[in-house]
Amino acid sequence: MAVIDLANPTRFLTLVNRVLPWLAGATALVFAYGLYRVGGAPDDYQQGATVKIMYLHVPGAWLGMMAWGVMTVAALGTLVWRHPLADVAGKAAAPVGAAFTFICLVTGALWGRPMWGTYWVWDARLTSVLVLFLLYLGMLALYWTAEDPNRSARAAAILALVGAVNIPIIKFSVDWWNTLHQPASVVRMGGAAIDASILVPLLIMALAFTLLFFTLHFAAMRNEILRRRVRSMRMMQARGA
Amino acid sequence: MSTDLIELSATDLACERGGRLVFSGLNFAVSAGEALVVTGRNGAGKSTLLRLIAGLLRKSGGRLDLTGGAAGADEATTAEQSHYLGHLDAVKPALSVGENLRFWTTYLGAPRGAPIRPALEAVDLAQLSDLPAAYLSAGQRRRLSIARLVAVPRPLWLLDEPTSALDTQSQDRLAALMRNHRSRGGMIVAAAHGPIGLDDPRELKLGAVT
Amino acid sequence: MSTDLIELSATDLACERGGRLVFSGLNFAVSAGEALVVTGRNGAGKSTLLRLIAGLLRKSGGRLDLTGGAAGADEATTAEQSHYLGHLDAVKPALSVGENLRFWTTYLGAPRGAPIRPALEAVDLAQLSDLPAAYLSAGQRRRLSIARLVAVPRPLWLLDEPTSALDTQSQDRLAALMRNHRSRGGMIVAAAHGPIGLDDPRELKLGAVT
Amino acid sequence: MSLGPHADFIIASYAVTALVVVALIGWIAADYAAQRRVLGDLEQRGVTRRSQRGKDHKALGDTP
Amino acid sequence: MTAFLALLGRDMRLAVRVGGGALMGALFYFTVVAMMPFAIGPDLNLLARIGSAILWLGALLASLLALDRLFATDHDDGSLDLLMMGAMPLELAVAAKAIAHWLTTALPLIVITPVLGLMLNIEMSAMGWVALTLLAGTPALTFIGLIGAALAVTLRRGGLLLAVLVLPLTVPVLIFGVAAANAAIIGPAPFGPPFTILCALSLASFVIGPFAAAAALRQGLE
Amino acid sequence: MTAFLALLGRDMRLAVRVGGGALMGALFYFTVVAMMPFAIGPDLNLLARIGSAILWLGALLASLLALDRLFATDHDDGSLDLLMMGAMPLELAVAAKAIAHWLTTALPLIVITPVLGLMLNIEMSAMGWVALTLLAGTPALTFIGLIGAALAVTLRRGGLLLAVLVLPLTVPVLIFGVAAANAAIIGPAPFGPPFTILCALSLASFVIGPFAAAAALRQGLE
Ligand code: HEM
Ligand SMILES: Nc1ncnc2c1ncn2[C@@H]1O[C@H](COP(=O)(O)OP(=O)(O)OP(=O)(O)O)[C@@H](O)[C@H]1O
Ligand SMILES: Nc1ncnc2c1ncn2[C@@H]1O[C@H](COP(=O)(O)OP(=O)(O)OP(=O)(O)O)[C@@H](O)[C@H]1O
Ligand SMILES: [Mg+2]
Ligand SMILES: [Mg+2]
Repeated sequence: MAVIDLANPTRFLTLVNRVLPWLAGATALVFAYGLYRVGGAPDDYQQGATVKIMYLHVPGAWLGMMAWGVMTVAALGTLVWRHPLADVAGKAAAPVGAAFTFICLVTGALWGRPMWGTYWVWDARLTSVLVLFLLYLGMLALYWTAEDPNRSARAAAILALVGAVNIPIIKFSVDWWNTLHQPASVVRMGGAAIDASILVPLLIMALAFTLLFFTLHFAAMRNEILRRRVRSMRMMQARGA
Repeated sequence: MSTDLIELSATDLACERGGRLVFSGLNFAVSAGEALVVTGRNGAGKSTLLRLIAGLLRKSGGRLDLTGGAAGADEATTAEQSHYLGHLDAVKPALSVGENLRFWTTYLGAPRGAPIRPALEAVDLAQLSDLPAAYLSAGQRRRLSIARLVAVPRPLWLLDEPTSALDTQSQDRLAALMRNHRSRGGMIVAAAHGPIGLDDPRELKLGAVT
Repeated sequence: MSTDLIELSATDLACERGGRLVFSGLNFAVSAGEALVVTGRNGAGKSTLLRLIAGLLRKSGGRLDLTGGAAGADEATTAEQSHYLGHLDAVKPALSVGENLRFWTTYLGAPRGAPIRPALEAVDLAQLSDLPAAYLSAGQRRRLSIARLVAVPRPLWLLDEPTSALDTQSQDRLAALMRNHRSRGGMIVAAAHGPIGLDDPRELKLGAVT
Repeated sequence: MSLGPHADFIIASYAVTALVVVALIGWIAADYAAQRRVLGDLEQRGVTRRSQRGKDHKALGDTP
Repeated sequence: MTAFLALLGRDMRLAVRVGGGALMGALFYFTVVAMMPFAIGPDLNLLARIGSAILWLGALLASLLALDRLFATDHDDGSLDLLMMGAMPLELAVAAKAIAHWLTTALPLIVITPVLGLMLNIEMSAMGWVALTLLAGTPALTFIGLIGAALAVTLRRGGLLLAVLVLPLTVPVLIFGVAAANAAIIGPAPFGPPFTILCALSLASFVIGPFAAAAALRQGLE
Repeated sequence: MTAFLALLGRDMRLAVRVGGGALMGALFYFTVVAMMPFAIGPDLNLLARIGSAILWLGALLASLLALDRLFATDHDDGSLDLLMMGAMPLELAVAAKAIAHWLTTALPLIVITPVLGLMLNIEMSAMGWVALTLLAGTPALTFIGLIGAALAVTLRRGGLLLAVLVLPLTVPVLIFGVAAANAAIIGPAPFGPPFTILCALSLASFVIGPFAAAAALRQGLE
């Protein structure tokens, strides 16, 4: 199936229907294997067993950030090419990305308590993830408030682009803010090099999370296409009367 | 609907808006089955008069009485005995057509669970009952607003340019509804710039102020 | 106003709203001095067509050209050559009648300091020039909106149910303004449910889709 | 596999993650079912998407 | 009663529908509270010390600002006219709208408070108490704000006017709310007295609010 | 240019007329800042320490919330349609509105800042600097908020949505604004660097804001 065919939502729908079970299956398999490897992974010499949280935390962080990347690309698709599937892709990515960012935040907080003695510090990296989460919430609010999906798609695309420009600036300002006020009082995991016995399970989990992301993303896109179909049918109905 | 002999009468009625007298010394009476068309130039006070009767403005002088029927003599009661159809449609886009009508029906006092379908049919919106009202065009929203008049029986209809935004077919349907309302002893006071399909209405011409 | 030979033509025009095709394959042409009345049932797409020509909606297919006169061929220019009179009056209640008109006259491109009084006289609002627009009735506000068309000469008038809320006298005055506009080579595209006082207009009937 | 002195936190992390993922899946599945249901409903009433087809598939849902 | 329930139900349904404002108050609360440390600085001790103040300020602003269009939407689409023409006293109608608003706006805000407490370094065990003070105090904010919402709509102004009118009236709620919350978090003052006063304020405004708001709406007939 | 000035003039005139929003931002700012000590408690040292944070938070909220109906009023009464039909590029029209808004809303707010500084126990000599940071930073708030205002109007929503969308984007402005103000009040960090960044943020948003807002309005054509 040529790429151009995907421009057609119906074709895309057919594709999704065909691919989704396999994707879901692969996700489950990789997850199972990843969790098995995680179970077998050694404890960190500094952090003990709590390093097991990392296998959720880090993929969550990566996917949370990647989802905004997907939204940015989709935004360009919406604004520049006016591609109907781009709208759908952007909208479907928002809740999933927000959920992964949320996972990163919660697992980080749960990790912070045993490691730092507190659930939350206003550390630069934590804080910039929090702001990313706030941006996601804004995006969800935007989608939530708009009755008309076409309207909200373009508005969201603009917000996604503005956010994409702003995220590096926020990151930079937060670094500056944190170092200005308070020298880091927190110890992060020492040692630049991560041992392969930890790294490999981590990468497998990251793969599992990525698969999960795409499974959910495609499923959400399918819902969105159907929702628009319902909408256009209702519009038909309205004009019939 | 109460079919007792009922009458709306105004004596020496006056109203002030924004510190200016819009009209004064107005006298008229409408009784069961009658219709009064209020005409006059832009700014003459047609909308003002209707809102006054509906209890949405305060009169600054004179008397306004609704006698007979289930009504007492005070303004509040006039409001409760009237339907007001103004320029705004009181339709919530987020609710479906049916939900919109059901809410107003319940709120305005029809017995709970009374069917709304006949009213929707009367304005030809029955097939759209489940549709969110956001999808309606200007004229369809107006028709939904008219359905309220049918769903909750109240003796006095106050209609401010009711045919605006309606296509000819819907105008005919409204005319039929008004005829039916009057035949059952209802009263109509309508503001209009042209004919709106009322049979031999009485006319009240408000003087042009400017 | 440029009195060159000017023409508005649509070829196979289509418009989509909310993901639905409202109309497609629309063809018409209006040339200098002509008027086109767009009719159709509620929801047929009359307002949509006018907003499309005004550049306030995007077409989803076909061509729309304004040729001749000072106009080029792209949409932006069509918008700049048109007056749009929609359901909303673009009147700020906090400004006086005169201030409202003067702002739009300046903004829409009349030379600064051009008198607005003639335009106010044309809609019979000259005595109210200093009144805050908040005090205007529905019809008076509409007339203020019409004054804009007179104050800034633009060849194409797009009128969406322009007579609604106007009293008969004002309707006659509007008819005279439209006649005058056409006699000077202007064009009119109007949406209406009934006659609006245009002499031998061409008609475009939008089909009710079921 | 021993989870050490901070087992609670580790378990909580996995539990929360599982919860979030399950909630997400549940929401998406429920949404799918809902859209399908409404779509079936509309189709049953004879509403079609096709009576006014676009020339191409620019509009979502306009396509066969 | 039927009319009361119908209106309550309608407003709640509108709030939770797409486009409704149900979660906007809670979102705003979350965002504002999360933003405050950026201004104040990342010092955890300082944040813990003024944590309850931050939460209460956030809740105050969110409650009042979310009230903004409570009557305005009904006014703008003509619903308010019809609400006044019903047989039910306007006071009750106003109360129904306020209750629906509290349920859909203030309640979610209280639910997410514990999460924010963590970020402000407030102890888990104390968070329940802080949420309780909000539960007791936010009705007062909603019902006092109600008056502002009614005034704002009759003056045809939205947004900040309401906050400017109402904020000064909410000073007692803020003071006793923070006092009760602080008593729970840091002590040593007892929790009981300020909390009792907070409840009393809520009860009083529950009675006064609808009457004043209905009066404002009636006076605004124009 | 004539059109630009006409629009600027009209918006300023509307803002200062009865019912206009000119002083509402400043009033809200005053009220919110004056309320904070009620929540935080009367400790003067603490207040002095977080004084600039309070002022900046107040200014942030006032600037964003006052933007609420910047385009919405023009949309609701049909003016926006006509503004788009003028010969002037929409970007310029948007900029004219934003400038008028800044002049009528942010400027009065900066003027009253010294008074509030007294209440917060900030030294007189430092107040000038704090006001200067606001002067340099509030344009960034207005022009970033502009995007939110445009998005909100295309979505037909007002109120808190704008704040929720825009607040996270203003984090840098808040951080550098407070940093510069603190440098002026308590030192010891130099005032220059954060202030320069603040100015840069304002300039950048001055360019980006109108473009993004105009794009949002155009995309919102429906
Ligand atoms: C809520 C609090 C936390 C948040 C928001 C957070 C955020 C993040 C982010 C965004 C990343 C990905 C960075 C990248 O690869 O580019 C990350 C990685 C990581 N985090 Fe956290 N974190 C939090 C708490 C913690 C805690 C408490 C620990 C352990 C003491 C921790 C340890 C790590 C480690 C080891 C990595 C992977 C190594 C690296 O890429 O640097 N995090 N975190
Ligand atoms: N904002 C909108 N978003 C999506 N669809 C819309 C919107 N406004 C109108 N429509 C749809 O576009 C179609 C045409 O509407 P339009 O307002 O152009 O009708 P009209 O011919 O002017 O009707 P009326 O006589 O009632 O004014 C209708 O089917 C309507 O449902
Ligand atoms: N909100 C208001 N405040 C003050 N004065 C008002 C207000 N609304 C209308 N008026 C004034 O009241 C008078 C009557 O207005 P009204 O709207 O009743 O006129 P109308 O007869 O309905 O006119 P139209 O045919 O234009 O609808 C007008 O002179 C107008 O200036
Ligand atoms: Mg009128
Ligand atoms: Mg129309």
